[in-house]
This record gives sequence, C-alpha cells and structure tokens, in this order.
Amino acid sequence: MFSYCIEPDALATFQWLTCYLTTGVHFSFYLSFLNVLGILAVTAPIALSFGFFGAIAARSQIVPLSLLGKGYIAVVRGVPDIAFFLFFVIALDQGFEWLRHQALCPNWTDPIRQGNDFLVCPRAKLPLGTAPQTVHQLYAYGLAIITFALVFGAFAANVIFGAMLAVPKAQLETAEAYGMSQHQIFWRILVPQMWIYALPGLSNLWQILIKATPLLFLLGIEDVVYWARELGGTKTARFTSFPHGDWRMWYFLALLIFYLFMTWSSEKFLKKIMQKLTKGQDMAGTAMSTTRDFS
Amino acid sequence: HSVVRMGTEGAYPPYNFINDAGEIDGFEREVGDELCKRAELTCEWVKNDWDSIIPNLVSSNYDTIIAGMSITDERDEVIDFTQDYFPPTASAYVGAAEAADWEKGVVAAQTATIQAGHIASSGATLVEFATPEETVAAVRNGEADAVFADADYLAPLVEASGGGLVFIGPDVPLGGGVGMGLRESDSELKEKFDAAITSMKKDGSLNTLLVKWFGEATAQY
Amino acid sequence: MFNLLKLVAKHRHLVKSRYERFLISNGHAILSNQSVIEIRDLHKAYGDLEVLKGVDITANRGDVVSLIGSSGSGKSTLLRCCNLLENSQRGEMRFKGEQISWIGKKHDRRPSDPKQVLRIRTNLSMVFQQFNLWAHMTILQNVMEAPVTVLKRNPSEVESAARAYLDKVDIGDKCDSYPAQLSGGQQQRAAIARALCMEPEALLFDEPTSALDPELEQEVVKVIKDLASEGRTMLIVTHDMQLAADVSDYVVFLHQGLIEEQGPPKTIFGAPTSERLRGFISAAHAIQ
Amino acid sequence: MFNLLKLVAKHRHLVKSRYERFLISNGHAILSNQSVIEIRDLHKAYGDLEVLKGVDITANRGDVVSLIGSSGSGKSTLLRCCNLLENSQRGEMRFKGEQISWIGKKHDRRPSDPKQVLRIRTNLSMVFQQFNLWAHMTILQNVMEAPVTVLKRNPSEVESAARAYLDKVDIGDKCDSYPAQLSGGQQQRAAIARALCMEPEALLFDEPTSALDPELEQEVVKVIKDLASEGRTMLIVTHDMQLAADVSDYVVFLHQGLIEEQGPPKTIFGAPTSERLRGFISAAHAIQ
Amino acid sequence: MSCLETIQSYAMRSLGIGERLLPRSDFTLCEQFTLIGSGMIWNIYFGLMALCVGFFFATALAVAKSTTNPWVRKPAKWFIFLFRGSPLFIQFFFAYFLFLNLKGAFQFFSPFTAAWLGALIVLFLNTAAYSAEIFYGALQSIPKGEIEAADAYGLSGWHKFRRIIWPTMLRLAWPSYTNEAIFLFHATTLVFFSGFPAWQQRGDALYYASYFADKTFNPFVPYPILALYFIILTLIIISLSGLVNRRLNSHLPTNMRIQFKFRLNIIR
Ligand SMILES: Nc1ncnc2c1ncn2[C@@H]1O[C@H](COP(=O)(O)OP(=O)(O)OP(=O)(O)O)[C@@H](O)[C@H]1O
Ligand SMILES: Nc1ncnc2c1ncn2[C@@H]1O[C@H](COP(=O)(O)OP(=O)(O)OP(=O)(O)O)[C@@H](O)[C@H]1O
Ligand SMILES: [Mg+2]
Ligand SMILES: [Mg+2]
Repeated sequence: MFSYCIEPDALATFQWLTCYLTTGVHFSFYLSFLNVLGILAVTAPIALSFGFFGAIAARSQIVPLSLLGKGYIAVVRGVPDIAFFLFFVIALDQGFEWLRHQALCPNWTDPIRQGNDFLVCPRAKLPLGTAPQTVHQLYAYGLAIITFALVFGAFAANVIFGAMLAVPKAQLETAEAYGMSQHQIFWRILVPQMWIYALPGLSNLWQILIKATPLLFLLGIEDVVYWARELGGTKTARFTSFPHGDWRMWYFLALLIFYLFMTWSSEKFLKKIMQKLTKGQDMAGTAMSTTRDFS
Repeated sequence: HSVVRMGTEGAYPPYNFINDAGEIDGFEREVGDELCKRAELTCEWVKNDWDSIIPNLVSSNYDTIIAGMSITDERDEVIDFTQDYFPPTASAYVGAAEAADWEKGVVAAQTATIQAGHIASSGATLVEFATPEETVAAVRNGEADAVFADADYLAPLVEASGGGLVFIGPDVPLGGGVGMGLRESDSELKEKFDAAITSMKKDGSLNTLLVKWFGEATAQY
Repeated sequence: MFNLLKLVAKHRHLVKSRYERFLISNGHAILSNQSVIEIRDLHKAYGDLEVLKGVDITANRGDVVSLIGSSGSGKSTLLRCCNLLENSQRGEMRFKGEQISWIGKKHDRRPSDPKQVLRIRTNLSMVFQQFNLWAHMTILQNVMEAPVTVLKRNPSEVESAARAYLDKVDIGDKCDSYPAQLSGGQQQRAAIARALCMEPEALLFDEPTSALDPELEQEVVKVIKDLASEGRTMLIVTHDMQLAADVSDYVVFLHQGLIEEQGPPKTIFGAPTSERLRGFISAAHAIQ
Repeated sequence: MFNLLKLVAKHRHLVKSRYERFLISNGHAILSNQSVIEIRDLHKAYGDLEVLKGVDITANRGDVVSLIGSSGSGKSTLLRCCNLLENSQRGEMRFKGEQISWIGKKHDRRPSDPKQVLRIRTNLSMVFQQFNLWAHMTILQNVMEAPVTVLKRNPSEVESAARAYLDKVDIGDKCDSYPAQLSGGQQQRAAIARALCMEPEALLFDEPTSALDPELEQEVVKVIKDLASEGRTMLIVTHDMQLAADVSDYVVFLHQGLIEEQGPPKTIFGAPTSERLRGFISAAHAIQ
Repeated sequence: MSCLETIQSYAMRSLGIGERLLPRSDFTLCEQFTLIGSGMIWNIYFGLMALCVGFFFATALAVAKSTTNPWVRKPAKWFIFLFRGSPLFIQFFFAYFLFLNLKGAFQFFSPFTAAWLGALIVLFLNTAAYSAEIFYGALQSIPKGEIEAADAYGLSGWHKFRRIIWPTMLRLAWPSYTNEAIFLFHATTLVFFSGFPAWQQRGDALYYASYFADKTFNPFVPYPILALYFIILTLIIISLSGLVNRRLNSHLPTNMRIQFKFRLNIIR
C-alpha cells in the first residue's frame, strides 16, 4: 500500500503495522464488516415481515393457514441455527434449481439424481454456469439472507404472537363494541399496542441475530469471524511477507469491540423507539419519576 | 463446461491459502491454473468451508474440489478423483519436546479428519479441535502432549518455531495421494484433467511446483 | 302497607298513557317494531355461576331505561350482552326489530352473522364501567377513532365534532393528553365523549357518573336528556338513584339475575312493591 | 347573603368546641403533636402542569376529613402525596408528629429515609380510585398479603380476620376469585377490605363508594364511623356530598390546586361562603 | 450388529461408556440415531444446568439493573451489556484462553478447560445476561397501579419483590424467556463446534452429526436427525413452559386467555 512496504522485514514496528494492516487481505477483512452490516440491514426487515405474517397465519381462523403458521414457528424454532445452516442452504438451492428445471426443461430425460449427484439442465442452474463470479456471490448472499430470515422470522413470529395475546382484552373489546371490524381492530388497536409487548423480545432477537452473523460462513459468505480466524492464525514467513504468531486474540478483541458497538448503538436506537411506543401507557418503566427502586 | 469452477478451502498452506493480497494462493492454485491452461478450460476459483465441500460439489455449486483432499475409499464412493497430483502423504506427530508421549499421552487433531480417526483407534487420548491452528496451539500451551497432522502442514510451523516445536515419533502414511475431486457424472471433465496431470507429470513441471512449495525433501514423481 | 299499595295504584294510573307501550311490550312483543332494544328471557352464566337467569327488557325509541340493583347483580353483564360482547346461553335479542341469529348451542352459542353484529354495534355505543380508553391514543384520537374508521366520516368534520363533545364534557384542554395522564373523572368524561361522537341510535352507559362530581353529573344529566329528546335510546346502569329518577322513563330493578321489579321511576321510587326493592330504596333515602 | 353569613357564624359557634383544634392547627401548628396527618404548603406539578399549589391539611386522631372538589382538581394527587407515592416539590408533611425528611431539590425532591417511608406507609392504608388489586392473587390473598408479609402477623389469624372483613363488605363468597372475575363494585369492596385488614392508624380513601349501590354505601358509612370511633384517622376523597356530610368531622373543598374553603360539614354544606363552593353545592342539591 | 446392540454399545458413548471406537463404515440409520441421541445428553446437560443456575442470577441482575443505586446498577448493566453484546463463540474463545492461563498458574483451575465445566460457566453467564435483559424489560412493564398498591401497603424489599413484582414479572417475561431457553439449548451446539475441544470423541449431538456428515458426505441424513431431536426437545420445552404459563396466568378468566377462539364459523 505504502511505498515503503516493499521490504517489510526491515521496517520499524509502527510502519510495519501500517503496511500489515493495509494488505489486500486486510481489505477483504474490512470489507466483510460492511458485508455483515449490509446483510443485517436486509435480513432484519425480511425476518420481521416473516415473523409478522407467521404470527398472523398462526392466529388465523382458517385452520390450514393457522396450522401452517404454527408448524413453521414450531419446526424452524426447534432446530438449532447451526444445524439448519449446515444442510438447509444446499437444500434450498437444490429446491430452486429443481423448480426451474421443471419449468424450463420439460423435455429433459436424464434423471436429476444420479447416484449422489444432483444435476439439473444447464438452463436451470442457479446462477447460470456462464454467470460471472459476482452473480454467484450475490446468489450466495440471497440464499443466506433467506435462510437467516426464515430462522429468525420463526422466532419473531413467536414473539409477535405472544405480544398480540398480551394486549389487554378490554382494549380490544372496546373496539369491538364500537363496531370496528376484525380487520380494523387488528390494525388500529392490536398492532399499535402490541409493539410495546413485542419490542423487548424483538430487540433481544435482533441482538441474537447480530451475534449469529459468524454463522454466515456456513452459508458460504466470508464474514468478519472467518477473516479474523484466517488473519489471526499463525503465519510463517514462507507464505507471507508479514509473519506473526497466534494473533487471534487481538483480532477477536477487535471483533468484540465491533459487536459491542453494534449492541450499544442498536440499544440506543431501540430505546428511542420504545419511548415513542410506550408514550402514554401506564407501566412501571414509563413512570414519570426516575427509575423505580424494586428492591 | 464454459467455465469450470474450482472449489478450495483457502486455509491449508502450503496447499492453498489466502495470500497478503487476499487472493487464493499456494501449490494447488498454481497446479490448478496450469491444468486449466493445458486442458484449455476457463477456470474460476471458489472458496468453500471444508465441512460442506463435498456436498456442495455434488449439488453442482462448483465443478471440482482442489483442496488438498486425500483420495480415500470412502470419498471415492461419493465422488470421483483424478489421478493424484501429490504423492501419498505422511502424517506426523509434533510435540513441544522430544520426550513428549505421543503413544499414550494426549494427542490433538482436527475434528473429523483422517488423523483424528487414526488417533482414536491408537492408544493415545484424542482431543479434537475445530481448526488446525488450535491443535498446534494446544501443544504450545500444554493442553496436549502432541499434535498429529499432515506432515506438510506441520513442517513450516516447526521450522518457524525456533525449537518450540519438534517432530517426534514416526511418520504415518495415511490415505492415498491428493487428487482433484469431481462429480461421478462428470467423466468428461475428469478425463481432461487426468490428461493434463499426466502431461504435467511427464514434462516435470509438476515436480518443479512440488519442490517450490514443499521443499527439496518432498516426494516427487 | 296499605298506603304504599295505594300509591302504586295511583302512579300506575298516572303513567299509564306514557308507559303503556312498555307494559304491553314487556308482556308480549306486540308493538316490538317500535322498540329499539328488545331482550327476551336472557340467560348468561360464567362457568357454573349463573349471572342472568331470564331477563326481559324493552327500550323504545327515545326512551331512557335505567338498570339499578345491588353490586354483582349482573347489570354490567347485561349491558355487555346487549352489545354482543358476551355470549348468552339462552334468550332472544332484537335491535330495531332485527332479530339476532345464533349459531351453536348452550355454552357455545354465539351470533352467526358477523355483518349483523357489526351493524348493530355501530348503532350502539357503550361507555364502560372501567372506561377502557385506548391507551396508545390521545384523548382526541380516542374520540375520533371509531367515527373515522368505522363510520368513514370525514376526519376534519369528525375532529371538530370531537372537540365539541370534549368541550361539552369540559375536558377540551386535555385533547392531547394520553389516558394515563388523566384523573378518574376526566377519563370517564373522555369515555362519554367517545360514545357520543359516534352519534348512535342507542347508547349503553355503565355507571357514567361514578367518578364525576355533582356539577359534572348535572352536566351529564343534561346531556342524557338532550340525547333522549333527539330520539336516542339509552340503557343506563347506575347506583345513583337520583340520576335514575331524574333521567329515566323506565326503571328496572335487577336482583340476583332476575328482574325483581320494573316501572316508571315514580312507581319504583315512590311506591316499590317488593321487599327487596324497598330495602334498596330506603338505603338510598338514608343517604340522600 | 346576610342570612348566609349569619348561618355561617352560627355554625362556627356551634362547632367551635369540637373543631377548634382544627382551626387553630390549620392556622399554626400549635397542637400538631396531636395530629396524625399534617400537610403544609404542599406543591406538586406534573411537568408544567401545576396540580397542587400550596395545600394545608391537618387530621387529628379519630378525625374523618373529606376532600371534595371538581374532577381534576387534584384530590387523588393529594392522597397519593400523603402516602408518598408521588414526590412533591415543596411543602412539609408530618405523620404523627414525625416530619418527613427530604433529599434533593425541586423536581428531584424525594424522601431521604426509606425506613421512615415504610414506617409511615404501614400505618397508612390506601384505597385507590382504580382499586389496583394485585391481578395474580385471589381476593383473599390480596387482603392477607400485606398483614402477613409486612406486619408479620400470624397467617391463620390474618386469614380469619380477612374473611371477616370480606364478609363485612359482603363478598365473603368471592374469596377465591381473581380480581378480573369480579364486578366493579366487588373489586372496590375487596380493595376496602384490603385496606381495613391492615388495621392501620390512618386510612386514605379515594372515592370508596363510586362503584357501590346505596345499600353497600350505607355499609361503608357504618364501617367508616366504626373506624373513627376506634380512633382511626381518615382522609376521604369523594364526589358524594351526602357521604361527606354523613361521615366527616371536617370538609376541605379543593379548587384548582388550592383550598378554596374548609370547615365542618355543617358550615360547608349549610353555609358555603365562596362563590365556587356555592355553585358546587347547589349542583349537588339539584341532584339530591 | 443389530440395532439393539448398537444402542447398547453407543447410547452412552458421549460419556465415554460403551464401545471405544466410533463406527467407521457402512453407517446405518440406527447408528446415526443412537450416537446423535447420545450426544444430546451433553446438550441437555449444558442447557439445563445453565438455565437453572442462570435463572436466579438473571433475576438478581435484572433487579440490580432496575435499582437507583449506581453502585449496584452500573456493574449489572455492564455485565449484561458485555455478555449480550458479544457473540457466544468469542466468549468461548476468551474463556478458554483465560482458563488455560489460570490453569497454568493455579492447580485449582485444571478442570475449567474441560467443556463440562468451562463451557457450562460461559453458557451460564451468557444466558444470565440475556434472561436478565428480558426480566428487566418485564419489570419495566408491570402495571404501575399494582406496584403503587404494594408501596402503599408498606410492602418493601424482599416481600414486595417476592410477592408482587416477581410473579408479575415472570408472567410478562415468560414467552420471551421460553424463547431464550430454546436459544440456549441451541447454543449448546456451539460448545464443541467452535469452543472447547472434544476429548476422545465424546461430543454433543452436533459433533456426532457432523462426524457422520463428514464420513458419509451426505448432510441430508445426520443433520435432519439432529434437527428432529432438537425439535422434540424444543416441543418438550414449549409444553413445559406452557404449563408454567398457564399457572402464571391462572388469574385471568379463561375467556381472556384464549382469544379469538370464537367466530370459527367464518370458514363454515
Ligand atoms: N401522570 C400524570 N401526568 C400528567 N398529568 C396528570 C397525571 N396524573 C394526573 N394528572 C393531572 O393532574 C390533575 C389532577 O389529577 P387528580 O387525579 O389528582 O384529579 P382528581 O381531583 O382526583 O380528579 P377526579 O375526581 O376526576 O379523580 C388532572 O388535571 C390530571 O389531568
Ligand atoms: N369474567 C368473569 N368470570 C367469572 N365471574 C364473573 C366474571 N365477570 C363477572 N363475574 C361475576 O358475575 C356477577 C355479575 O357481574 P357484573 O359485573 O355484571 O355485576 P354488576 O351488576 O355490574 O355489579 P357492579 O355494580 O358491582 O358493577 C358478579 O358476581 C361477578 O363476580
Ligand atoms: Mg358493573
Ligand atoms: Mg381522582
């Protein structure tokens, strides 16, 4: 990066560090932070909407829909995310390709399963074999986001489902008495009041989602932890101009700070939202006076 | 195949690793590029986690595995291998001192490797870590008496340790040579690569690369 | 005793012209097409606890019917049944002559036609005993909510109407406060304004003055009388005998889930026949 | 007007012997060692809204002091300040002569000694306007809770006492119901029983009869009188002028955060001096 | 080997009891079920222990965080922040590192580098922090009136907490807490996956599942088996928590508990 980086062995510590920290591989590391942030930013709203619709489905009066919603919540919630990621992405990918295969290559005669191999017609490949590497990358991101959103959507659905039950019955009853339709009660009373009960659970979920990003690597995305492991591991002089011992601790420390910062800032943000939502509602936390002493 | 996607792990020097520039580098990178050239194929490199490297191959997310994968019978049942481009390898023990007990003591190995399987059936107490890095660290910090891993992986570490780590015990030949993994249905591609490897073996260019990456002492064709 | 009976007879006679239709319709639903709310033989139980054991009530257009009775006698439950918030187990209900259709039997009985329920509820506003203001809305929003979303009335018109109603009950300055920031009486007034703003055919009041001071109570009495003269029908649950005497055309005394006695206020308060009612009224007199 | 003044004078004279101590103590705290609750110059604001603007109240042992005033005038707030549930910004409070010590200034002012607060609260039971029963306990548990855990009284004794109090307010049969299963009046009676079971030195009632029918109100009047004769001190917020007239030794009329007028009930109801109070009382008369 | 024999030799394999060598070829479904099931012992052990101990610590932390005393509040806040704010595997990493160093210095710490104790401690602290935040949130949403009534009746300190606040807090927190319990059980799969070393192939369910996935190169059998086990475990947790929840909500009339049951007629 810097002109003096040609001969790193000869450099003083500080200059050495500047060179070391600006190697191409470190830029991949830095980029991965942005990647993670981007994925989080996209995943969270999708997961939330999965959760919202999951909850609506689960409490639907239409039995099959309700079973679908409840099944989704129970099954996806039941499986550890790691285990899920270890096989679900591949299954999802194969599922998409299978669907495309059925649609695009109706005349294809070769079996799709040949022994262990999964082979669809070339036109059905996702992404196409001719696609540039970036498309492959984007596709991987898409799969990862869908998988993440599915998993966290199930938990969000559960939280929202519970929050909907927590809204005082009298509030809904009154709306009913005023002739609001179920639809109106839902959107005008239940949903606005539900958020106060849901937000603590959802913010917990968001924190867990942030902390689940290291699992992105299982989904084929090089995340911050992958790079921290990679860069922090012992490097011998044969393979790098910047040999060093086991520096994982320092890299992990950097990650720790990154994650703590994420937590801190999202807590601040969520607190603001919570204040908006609880406006006017009579709960201990919203008491006019200072924090209440419970002990 | 318009473009052949080559799957590798990128965390197993000197076979494959990420260099300072952030690119895939190592013995296999050079061999792979040369093979593609000789087989007149356009190749693209893809990184994939070791755990799911075979499942992703069979589900056609890339077309070859070139990741220091030893040819074993179990693997051969699921995928096809080209002929080996690296002679049968040896695994070795490394301890903190010559006297370390590799026979009955605590031996570290990476989870779910052939080395771990070997130790499990030996008389030693196996302790498994998720990454190779941690297995070596376990010897350094005294959790394990010895680490058992691919000799080629250990050699540069021992060399760089300045006496902190030493080879102990006998080398153990495990697995066949290292070959390129392909889908069983992809025999056309397999033939192309086989031919390319043969030609590299013949004109000695493979040996040149072996010496470049593994040193003079390594086995050659 | 003799005196009392004579009084009753006298009053009966006096009020006959005015309340005839009640007496008749309460016997048989001859003129029920005039009635706005009509309840026949209503039974309601919570689990094993029978709360209503067969109640008949009729309220015609423009009538104010008061429900009195001791605490726990089932007055609130009756109002809630009127609004179809509680499912009853037996009995019929009509609203403006329209009979409510049921589905299911016994403890599972419920209205079968959601559209009908909706139609009835929009014409029937309720002021709850515990007010039940919507906690996430300001007072003004609380009042505007149903007219705008249910009746689809023009928001800006509704707003000025809402402000007028809030002024009428004297909390115009609390428009932008949330329910939790109001005193008990202010909440109750907001609840009343909310019901009024619906401008419904009929109103159900559950102790509308329990948290109000005498002046405001007077205010409410005036409001109720105005509403009645506009032709709106009202069912009022109250513990305040004076209120009942003041505003109602007809008083129903509920006791242990049954109607113990009913009649125009003069009769009920002037010449109660049943032992129970006499005890009840004399207690009220002891206070007043 | 002349008549009215004469009436007042007459009443002043009549009651002097009995209420002298009030008049004196309300002027200067000469005899304040006899007083159980003593409040001086109390100021309280919610944000910008000044609710109490300097209120003095004294209640001596065995006295029943009624607080009347229009809705939103700050009555509930005053009771809540008495119990130290709300922090006030200015003014002094004494309980049985013991001065409450404060820490902090202005909007940050709060009691400095938690032990003291506790001591005062266990001697001062409150019946809330919204009842505030503990939702997760049965009625019996609600009543027994504080005597057992705070006063460390023997549970089985407390239980029989609790049942007796619940019987007294006529909900002995609802012992094992949860608050959500009770009617409004039943909840209010449970709240009263809960306060009584503490057998405290002083009681604070916030509209204790708002949800009660006349008979039960009579019952409560009796209970209050009994308590007073046992020497317990009471502060009662009420909208029911009759109740105030019936039970109180002294009536305080609160208006817009200030005491507009105070005196024995005869004076207050018989010969109100201030314009405001006259309007208020006449409204009450219009009803009664 | 018949399936019964397989169960006999491998059911306790994760504890080191039974056959020493894991199956190495011709993997049967029975073997996969048995070994992965055997690994579940560890997941359940970690989850249950951490949850039980963590619950009390979490309650204390939540209360500490809601007090006004900064000497109590601040440490609790920081603790919760630190453990909620960092990924579990980083906590495992640093804990393992710390325990290793402590072990070098003091004999006492020698068992701490083993998963059964070291990982348990980390999981315990982690769940305590997450649960504490949930409880704290619940404390903030207790109806103000009920707390005021407690204050007014002189309930204070332990009694006020134990009798009024705690039951209500628990009721409000319960759904989220159930979520947390499930998450914790799921998190136990991280112990051997990227935390602590597995000794003599004694690992948890995921350890064996990935063993099989690695040996058979087919992720579609062992991982779904693992998933199945966890779904069963989760269903058990959910139903137990449902029982508790019913108890916690026993004060609400049934018609308030089960909502929207009515009007099923729409579909008829
Ligand atoms: N938490 C709060 N935040 C802001 N304002 C409040 C709050 N609580 C009460 N107020 C205001 O303080 C004033 C006095 O309230 P308070 O409850 O003391 O009235 P009150 O005399 O008891 O009336 P009522 O007879 O209607 O119960 C009212 O105007 C009310 O709007
Ligand atoms: N959800 C419920 N579950 C069980 N019992 C109930 C429920 N709601 C009310 N009850 C009981 O039904 C009876 C009638 O209650 P209701 O509320 O109708 O009385 P009310 O006449 O309005 O009394 P009040 O004047 O005290 O408000 C009471 O005995 C009450 O305990
Ligand atoms: Mg009622
Ligand atoms: Mg009040």
